[in-house]
Amino acid sequence: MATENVLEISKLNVGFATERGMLKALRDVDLSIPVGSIVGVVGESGCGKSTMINAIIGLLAHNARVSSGSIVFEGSDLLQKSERELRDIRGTRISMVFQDPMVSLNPVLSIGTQMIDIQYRDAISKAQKRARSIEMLNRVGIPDPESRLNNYPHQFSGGMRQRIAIAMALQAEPALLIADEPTTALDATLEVQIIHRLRDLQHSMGCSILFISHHLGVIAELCDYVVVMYGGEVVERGTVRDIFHRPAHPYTCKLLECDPARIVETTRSLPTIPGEIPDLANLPRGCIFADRCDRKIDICSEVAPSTSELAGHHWTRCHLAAAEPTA
Amino acid sequence: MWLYFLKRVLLGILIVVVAVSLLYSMIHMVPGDPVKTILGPRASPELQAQIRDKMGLNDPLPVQIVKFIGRVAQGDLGEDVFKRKSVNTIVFEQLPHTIYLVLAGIGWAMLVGIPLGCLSAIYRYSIIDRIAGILSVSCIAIPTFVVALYSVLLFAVTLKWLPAIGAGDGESLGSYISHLILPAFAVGLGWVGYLARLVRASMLEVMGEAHVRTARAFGLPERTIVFKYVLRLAILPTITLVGMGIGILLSSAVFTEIVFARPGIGRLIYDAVTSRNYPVVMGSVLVTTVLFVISTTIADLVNALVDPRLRPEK
Amino acid sequence: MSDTTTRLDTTQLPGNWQNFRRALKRVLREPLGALGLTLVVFVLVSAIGADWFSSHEPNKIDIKSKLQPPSAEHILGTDQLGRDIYSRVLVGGQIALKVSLVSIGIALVIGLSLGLIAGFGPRWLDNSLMLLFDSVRSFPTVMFALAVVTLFGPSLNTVMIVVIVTQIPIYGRMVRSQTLALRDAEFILAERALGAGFFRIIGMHMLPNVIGPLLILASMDIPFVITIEAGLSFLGMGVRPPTPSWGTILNDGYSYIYNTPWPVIAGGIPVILTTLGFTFLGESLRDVFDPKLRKEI
Amino acid sequence: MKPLLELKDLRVRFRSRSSLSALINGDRDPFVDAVNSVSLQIGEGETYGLVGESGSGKTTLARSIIGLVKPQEGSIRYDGTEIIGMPSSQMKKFRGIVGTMFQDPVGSLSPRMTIRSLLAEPFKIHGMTGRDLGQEVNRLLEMVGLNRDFGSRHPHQLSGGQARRVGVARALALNPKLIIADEPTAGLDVSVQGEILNLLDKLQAELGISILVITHNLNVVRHITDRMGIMYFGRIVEQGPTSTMFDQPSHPYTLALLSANPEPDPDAVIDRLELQGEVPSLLNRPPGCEFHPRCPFVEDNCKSTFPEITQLSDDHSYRCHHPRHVE
Repeated sequence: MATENVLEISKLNVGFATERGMLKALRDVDLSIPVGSIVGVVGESGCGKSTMINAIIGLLAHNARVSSGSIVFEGSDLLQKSERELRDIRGTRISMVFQDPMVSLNPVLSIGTQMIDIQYRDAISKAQKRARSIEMLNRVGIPDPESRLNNYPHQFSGGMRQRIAIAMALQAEPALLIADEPTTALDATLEVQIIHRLRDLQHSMGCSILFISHHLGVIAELCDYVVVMYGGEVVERGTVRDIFHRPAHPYTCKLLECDPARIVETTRSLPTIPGEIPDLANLPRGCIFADRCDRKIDICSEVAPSTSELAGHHWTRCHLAAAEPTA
Repeated sequence: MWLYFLKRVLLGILIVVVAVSLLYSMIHMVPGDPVKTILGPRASPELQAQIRDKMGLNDPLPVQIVKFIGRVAQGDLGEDVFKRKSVNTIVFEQLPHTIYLVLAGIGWAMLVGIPLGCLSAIYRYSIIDRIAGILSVSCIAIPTFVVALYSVLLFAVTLKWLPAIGAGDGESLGSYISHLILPAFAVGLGWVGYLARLVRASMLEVMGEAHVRTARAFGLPERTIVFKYVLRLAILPTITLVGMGIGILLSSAVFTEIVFARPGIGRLIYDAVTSRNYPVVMGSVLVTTVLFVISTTIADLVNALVDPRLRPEK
Repeated sequence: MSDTTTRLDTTQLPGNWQNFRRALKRVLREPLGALGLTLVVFVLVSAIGADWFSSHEPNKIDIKSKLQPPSAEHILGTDQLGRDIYSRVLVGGQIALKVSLVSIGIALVIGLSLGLIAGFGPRWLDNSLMLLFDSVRSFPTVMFALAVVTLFGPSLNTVMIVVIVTQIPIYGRMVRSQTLALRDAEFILAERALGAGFFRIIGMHMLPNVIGPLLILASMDIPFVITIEAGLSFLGMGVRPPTPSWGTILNDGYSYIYNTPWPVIAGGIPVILTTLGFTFLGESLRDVFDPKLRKEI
Repeated sequence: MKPLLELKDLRVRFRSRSSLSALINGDRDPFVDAVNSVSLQIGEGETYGLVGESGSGKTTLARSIIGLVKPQEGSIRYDGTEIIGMPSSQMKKFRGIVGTMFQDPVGSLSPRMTIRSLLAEPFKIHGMTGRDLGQEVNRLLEMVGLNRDFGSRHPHQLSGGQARRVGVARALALNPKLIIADEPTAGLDVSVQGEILNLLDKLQAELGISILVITHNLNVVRHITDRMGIMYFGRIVEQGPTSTMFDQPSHPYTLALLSANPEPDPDAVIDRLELQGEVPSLLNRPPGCEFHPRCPFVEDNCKSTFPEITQLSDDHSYRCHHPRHVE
């Protein structure tokens, strides 16, 4: 392991105390983000993407319990840090871009106020902070940034707001940017604009990005590494080529198969994954995907598989892979 | 911006006009002769004729309403037919006492209620929140006149700390203020509860919104988040409620002024009702209605100043 | 977990028996809700059974035993005419509840219809109804009541008319805003696209979603109306003597406040308990049904 | 092929500001055109895909067909009968023979009704209470592959995919000949998306219905539609057979949309036509061709002259001065 990781999650377990008992939202999650890389997370609703992000930035809901594991960021475990220490990391070393640009900015404060407020730690004059904000807006492609700084969020379009959110997130030159479905709410032509802008900025600033999306095309185009999640587990992770060209976990294979964009010949009968995610408060004994898996063997519904490494940087959590490793 | 202001003020004026017309039409809904209703059955026929003529009751109703509104717009509320005194003089003599009472009441309610609500929201579901919740709901539940009666009983009759009756000797400010304390306490108490509950509820609502998560994700200090990012939004419904509150406190003032035998517009109306002095009743109801409309209008305008989303684009 | 979209959550509102029982359970789990419910049941029972529970004829004058403190004979003492305050309080409660339930009921029906008309009708009708509502609301309630009393004379009916007139705009406005929010909801469009007519949409799809919040609002108005009745009676503008009302008991007591505190205390406590009960119950009902206040996962 | 539905020069206008503020601002035309001179035909048994980004007018167009929105001019003919200006009793009947599906799978079901009563609604509305409703409802549940137990549930107790199935069942209850589906796969995971599309396809094959699909998802359109139209700013800028449109697009906007669709393959080389800026507001209609401010191939005449429809072949037409297929 030569590469240095900016973030490394290992054996993370998070549950939610609910009326129906403990809801095991994340189980033994492993993930690493090499310095300067873009890691994509894919998975369908209920796979635990949001919980994982919240665990990283320390903003889990009140009824969440982290039972074990570690989240090592730049050499120290975030789970061991106090609320104060975490706050010092948020917005400086780790920042975030959220899904819905229409609601993620404060509606009654001007863009300028919000951009200057988040620089509260820096001992520079307000004029300097303002200048820095203008420069940042310029870099994300907001025309006429100087005067638009006085505008309020509702005066911008959705695409513009997402650019502003990116500008705010990158202003402090963080080591890690977490982007939670940043383009889902946008139209296709804007999505392309934002993704390109994000990649250019990442190149010039040299930060790492954790990019969450359910859009396989975007993941393939933007990311270096991909993490596939299902029902609160990381079922497979590897380089983007591993995942798209040599998927090992049956779920990954199915997910790729289902994407109509990957089906070259036009067909009227699209593949599906029958069944549903099991109840996370009442987990099955064996593999989490066993119910819906068409390559299930006897052991699958008895024993939960452990993670096995297939090749460098390519892991999967499946009995099949452990039995017959593919090179 | 100015267009919104203009629209809102015009709406306020329109509301007053409709309200006055409704009030005026009510006289005609009474079965029988309105003059007899106003003066009572024992008034002399000459007086009746005189009043009918003076009030223009011989015109058709819409004409009467237009004439009446015209007079009111010029600031003429009519004449007290018994005392032969202008209603304006009578009402505006009493009005300041009520306004001081209402402002003192809503003032202390805001000073206590808003921080209490913030505290509840910040420490939600804690013991502080629970106690504050019980206190505020209890404050809301106890009617003003019962508060007034009990505070007379406790502070004036039993403990003899504060004066119970009147508005002071009219000479010293200190005496006026000491006479204001109990009435203001009585009218404001329920509003402590209202404001605390509303501030808590709207703060909790705003705290659940996505942009607060953004602020947290940028590591802003909790103080900045609560007082700048949350309160600025959560205060908007409170401003509206305070605007309404001033009008509702005018109602409560009636009870308070009677229990404490204070001068004021509430007492004036009460006395006018018991002596069936209709012009004075009409004049005072009208003035209080206008006050109500003015306070809600101001609240809306303040809201527009605080909330950029309400400002129309250029 | 967090990517659920916020949509109007009306499914949590009371509507069927199952939901009702679940709601009742949740109300009872909160100490204040349980207290509120107990008080409300207590007040309702004592008002309904006032005739059985009372120990004396409420209007029977007995000057010899006037202004007595509480005793075994007179649980809450007697007033200046020697009438038994306990019996008068019971009958007064009956009147207070009757006034509030009847007038709120009537105001609800009218407010609901006007609100639906405003929300569904043409723009000009909506605008004029709103203007009317705003105008009526701009009368301070008690001032308006006094003006009505001068015209119609003090009576229980006058109190009810005042309550009805002043409450209609509040319910009407709420129904209207709910209706406007629902009018463009996709499920309403879907019903229209199926060919459903105006009345079917209003009756089957709008009403069930509007009525829940409205009933909660109305239940929180009961203490307010009780206060208005007691207040006007206190001013001598409501219930005519000798009929007992909490307001008149307080007024009588106030005249003798320097002689004895008991009538004021005895007349005030039922008002406080009733309003507390209804307010606690209403608050906890709203907490149970208001999804905005229950954000934890 | 005989057209089942035929739209001709359809125009839908909305009031953009109240008459009072229009008067104050001296605005003589306080209306905007949400749909502008749209003509299209859908044949019997055909699937037509209407593609466009948010605000392009596609949803308004769909709603105007069933009379939820009143068109300003033009004609809508169903089976030869004019729909616009139909008396309301006939409109009610027409709504019975056109099945409609709305975007939000759960939100388009009346929240307080059970699934059973929701499915009985179409029969009750059209006075068909004579037949055995219970049996009809069971038939519908079976048709869309839902267990009978679902009948007693409420909409919020269903997953998106299940609720969508109920929507399909409701749309098909009265044996329609035409189905209008607005974003039938919005908000659904890829694995479920296929199920719904396959269901629609199966039913179409069995019942011979025509389908109008409104979507922004090009991948879906490619597989399930016979013909498609691209909408921009209230107009159809290009329409034709789906395969032709994907292979030889004429309009620059079609080209941009197609290339803005990221491929789920990390090694894909995409010759991308990236658009600048965003869709202008309907309040500021650009002169000439509405697409010219964003068009990479803009020339002088685009800014002044509005392009008329050019018929490339029998069923392929576009609105552009400088179409791309020529190169």
